[in-house]
Amino acid sequence: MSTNPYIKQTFNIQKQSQLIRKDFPLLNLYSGDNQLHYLDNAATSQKPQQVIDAISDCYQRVNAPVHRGLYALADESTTTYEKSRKKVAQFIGAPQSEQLIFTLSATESINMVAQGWLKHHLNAGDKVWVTGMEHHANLVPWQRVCKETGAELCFIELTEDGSLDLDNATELYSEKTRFIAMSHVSNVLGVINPVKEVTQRAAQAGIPVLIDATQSVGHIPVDVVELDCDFLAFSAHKMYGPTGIGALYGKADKLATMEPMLLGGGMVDEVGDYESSWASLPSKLEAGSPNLAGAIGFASAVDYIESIGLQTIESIVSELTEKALFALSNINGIKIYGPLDSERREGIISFNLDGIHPHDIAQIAGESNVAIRSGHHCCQPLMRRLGEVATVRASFAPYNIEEEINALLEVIETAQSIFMPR
Amino acid sequence: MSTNPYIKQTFNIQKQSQLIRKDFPLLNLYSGDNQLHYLDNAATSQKPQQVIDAISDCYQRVNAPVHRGLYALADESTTTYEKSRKKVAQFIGAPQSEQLIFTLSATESINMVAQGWLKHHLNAGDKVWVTGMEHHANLVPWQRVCKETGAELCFIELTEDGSLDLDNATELYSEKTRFIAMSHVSNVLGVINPVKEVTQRAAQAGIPVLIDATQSVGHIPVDVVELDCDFLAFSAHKMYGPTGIGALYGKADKLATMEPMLLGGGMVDEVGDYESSWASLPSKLEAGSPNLAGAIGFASAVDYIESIGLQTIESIVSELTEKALFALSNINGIKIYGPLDSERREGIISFNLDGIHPHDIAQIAGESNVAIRSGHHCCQPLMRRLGEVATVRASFAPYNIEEEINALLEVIETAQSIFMPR
Amino acid sequence: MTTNTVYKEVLMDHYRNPRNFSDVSQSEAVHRGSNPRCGDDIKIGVDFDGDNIGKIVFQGRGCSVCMASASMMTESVTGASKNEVLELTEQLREWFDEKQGDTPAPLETLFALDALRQYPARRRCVLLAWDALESIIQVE
Amino acid sequence: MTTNTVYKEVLMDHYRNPRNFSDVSQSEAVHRGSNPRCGDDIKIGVDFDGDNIGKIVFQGRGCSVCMASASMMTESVTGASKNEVLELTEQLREWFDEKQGDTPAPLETLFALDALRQYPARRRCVLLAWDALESIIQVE
Ligand SMILES: Cc1ncc(COP(=O)(O)O)c(C=O)c1O
Ligand SMILES: Cc1ncc(COP(=O)(O)O)c(C=O)c1O
Repeated sequence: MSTNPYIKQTFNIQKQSQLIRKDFPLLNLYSGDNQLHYLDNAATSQKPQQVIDAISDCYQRVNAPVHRGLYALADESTTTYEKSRKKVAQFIGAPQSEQLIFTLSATESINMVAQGWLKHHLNAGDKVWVTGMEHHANLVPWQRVCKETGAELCFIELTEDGSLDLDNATELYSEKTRFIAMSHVSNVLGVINPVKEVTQRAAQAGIPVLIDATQSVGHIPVDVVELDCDFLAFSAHKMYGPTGIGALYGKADKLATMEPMLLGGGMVDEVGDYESSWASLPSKLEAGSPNLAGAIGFASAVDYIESIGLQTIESIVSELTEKALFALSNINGIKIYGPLDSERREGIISFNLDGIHPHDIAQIAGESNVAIRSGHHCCQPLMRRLGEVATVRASFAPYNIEEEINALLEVIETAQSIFMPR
Repeated sequence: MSTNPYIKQTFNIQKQSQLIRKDFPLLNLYSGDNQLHYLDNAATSQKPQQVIDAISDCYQRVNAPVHRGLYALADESTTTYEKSRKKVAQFIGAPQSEQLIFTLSATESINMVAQGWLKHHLNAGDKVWVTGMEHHANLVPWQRVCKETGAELCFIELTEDGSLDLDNATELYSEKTRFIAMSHVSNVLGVINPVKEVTQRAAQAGIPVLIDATQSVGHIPVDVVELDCDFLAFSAHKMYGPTGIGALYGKADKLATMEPMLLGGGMVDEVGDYESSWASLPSKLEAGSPNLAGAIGFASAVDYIESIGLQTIESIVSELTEKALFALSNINGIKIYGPLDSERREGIISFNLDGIHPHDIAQIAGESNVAIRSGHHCCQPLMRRLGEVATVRASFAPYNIEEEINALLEVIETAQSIFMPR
Repeated sequence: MTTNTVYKEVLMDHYRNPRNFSDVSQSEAVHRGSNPRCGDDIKIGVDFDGDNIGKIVFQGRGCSVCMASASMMTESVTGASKNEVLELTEQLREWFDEKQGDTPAPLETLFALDALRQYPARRRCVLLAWDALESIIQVE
Repeated sequence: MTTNTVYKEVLMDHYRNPRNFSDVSQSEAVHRGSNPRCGDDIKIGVDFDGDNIGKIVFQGRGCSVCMASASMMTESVTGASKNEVLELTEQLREWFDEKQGDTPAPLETLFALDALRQYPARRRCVLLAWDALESIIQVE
């Protein structure tokens, strides 16, 4: 990609981030002493002007009902919507566009699988496996479906360093197991889980696997064929796209046997007074007027990522992460969660400081325009396993620059000087 | 409202529409011979620059995770999100902001009530009533919940002129009835249903009523206290707002007893390994990262409507409708559906022409840049009752101007000259 | 109205005077094609002559495009072998999906469908009869 | 760091040396307040003296704001009547929700909470102890 403005061999990574940062208007609103150090990227990413423009352009040029009109504008909206689907589908390596369903969010995607697929394939005594590090979105829906069917929810526990303890999950591939749901990357630990290892053995045992890829798509390479997962869920807003749209990928046979969670217009074929039949995929799983601007924004986020290059994104974030990990691990009284090996983690770092409540650190950070997160990060079960009620979390994006690590370090120093004066 | 630029006594309605039309960039893209006559407003409305700008502004200035951060930007995003909720809630007269739940769409809102409330309140033999004119979104979810519980789905049929035949729905308020779901305004007939009459008698009988207000909110006054409905569903994109966001209003006791359809982050209180408890309203019913830009766009659509004035919108649309109805009813071989009395209808006109398939009319219209709709309009049960497989539908918005009615009439003339040469 | 109108004479002629439009109940093999979205609903009936289409008729109702396309189809495939029909169907799909390319229609008899390629929404109207015939052949 | 920091001396003093911080198991009435979102988890214990708060203690863990607010509360309400406490709680809520108004805190002892009003996200930290006490009084 020699035409890629973001990649020049002579540029060092710092300069690349600075170039990328220019695309993000919100970050450029603040300067000098007010500079915003946005390190809450695992919660939601900022949006480049390119994505914002694509959304405006949709409303200014393309907006019309999708799939239903016989005039030129409606053709354009339909074509653009389906092109967006294709773009997102290709980005994760889906063999067919129809395997990519636009949803409200990763949360909705997962609920659709729980209610529309797994519920109809579970019996009392069956087992559903999750891990001890799941986001509530990839846990609570399975709790409910297990309760409704009498199935048992089982946990892959964690090792000391926050990796999945697969060796001790002895029953994982047993005859009783009907489903495995796991995250690709933990939104707290940053650890990249060995998904492939699980899907391979699960496939031998005929067990479907859902991957919560909310923290991986757009950050590290994700290819559903390579991962060989049955379902994959993610959200646009964590990968520079708009709020309010997510996606569900599924293998063709799985989607075909899925009952739609939402019923209504667009997803039906024939509607009798008392009974109806469903349309073919992907329509069957997209009830209601499609989210045209959301889909266009989603696709333009993919375009944006591809224009920078996923590799560039990865190397910027991994350099930042390595530097931050190194600096943080030298702080007195700090505890960093998850493996320290930067090969096995993304740009998410959770930690705690002795004697200081995470809330107080985040507050002090906020007062210095350092946007970090404290809390359970929608991972209460993980917090229990870590023996904490909350952690502080800093997470990086390719628009972050090295001085923002320093800002974070200063915040920690301030917090320690307030709470742990010598 | 003397400062309202859209209202000047000296302006006639034509001039007002022309002024409003200036706010809609998509319509202004086309001019002269290419002018776009967008008469598919019942499918989705166009968006004013004000709404487009509000969405861009969100991403350029406000974007941050909602409800979860301790830094200034996260406070801003939270406050703005909740302000948007308040704005939309007030617009429909909801007593409390918490009674307004942001959803994916009207479709999702209705499904949430079917799966989360009605399903838990129905037994075999109970009756659920709908009408013969419902959109699939307000029918298919009830079909499923009836099938799941063994309840019976009953239909309020239509009179000759397309009004609800309430007199002959003798069992409507019977002891067996557990729920009534009906549209405020039909998206095919344009008829405004006597919702108040139904809710009053239903209240006496203790029967909850859901109103599908997708075609009424933003078009005619809707006040949930005045209507005294238990649930009300609508979508932003039909009222000049963004795609991909809708709303559900509910009475406090109803929402309190509703099981969430979607489970995940944000809607929980405590999450155990095997069981979880829910947060309070409105969070309980909004799983996942909130759709910040959608909510802001939704609220700005309300702002826009209020800046023009609902009354102005109503009078423009009703004048256009009256004129169109008059002109259309003089055409040979036309059949217009729904009551002709313009007091009882909104700006939606469905019709058929002898010997010409609706598809052919819409196609010919499309070739002349007249955007109208042909098909069943997601109302197959209504089509059966009308004895048609499809109709042509033209629907007006306040940015439509009188000459667009003429364009429609010309299209009809062309179609007749092609298909019914003398 | 643009000159690109789909309502060319040939198409209108097929619509007004559909070829091979008659009762399918006497046919060897029958398949129904319907599109609830617009109410198109037709039946195709075929009598085979060995591996070839001996006689083909259709019946039903739909928009002009659907009816004309079915009529044109019956003219195009009479006498053709099953494989030829399957191939032609595939070619027609590809040609239609090309939207505005210069490729001529796979058969001269189908040329009147050209203007429709701009309208992806009409795909199903054009292909309904063809899909139904394909189903008949695939089942055989 | 801005001068607007919430970590003023008074607050930090209450955090480091919480007043009336002791075992609640001996109290007449006890209520737990918890905020799973940040892990704050405290218990308030009250002994009434007729209609008044005779003795009030608290126990648990939380962020500095939560702990300091609980400590300040115990100082503010000791000796007050139930009604006075309910009123004060309401005033405190209103004052907090005003964000940046000039209104002083309803009690001087609470003035150290002023800077927190800019941070609606801290509302629950500030009010957790007060909500728990309100529940005790309302149940009584
Ligand atoms: C009367 C009515 N109800 C429900 C809907 C569904 O709305 P949405 O597709 O935005 O969910 C529509 C529009 O499609 C409608 O016209
Ligand atoms: C790992 C993980 N899974 C699921 C989700 C849920 O995503 P959303 O809130 O966009 O539905 C998130 C983010 O909140 C996440 O980090």
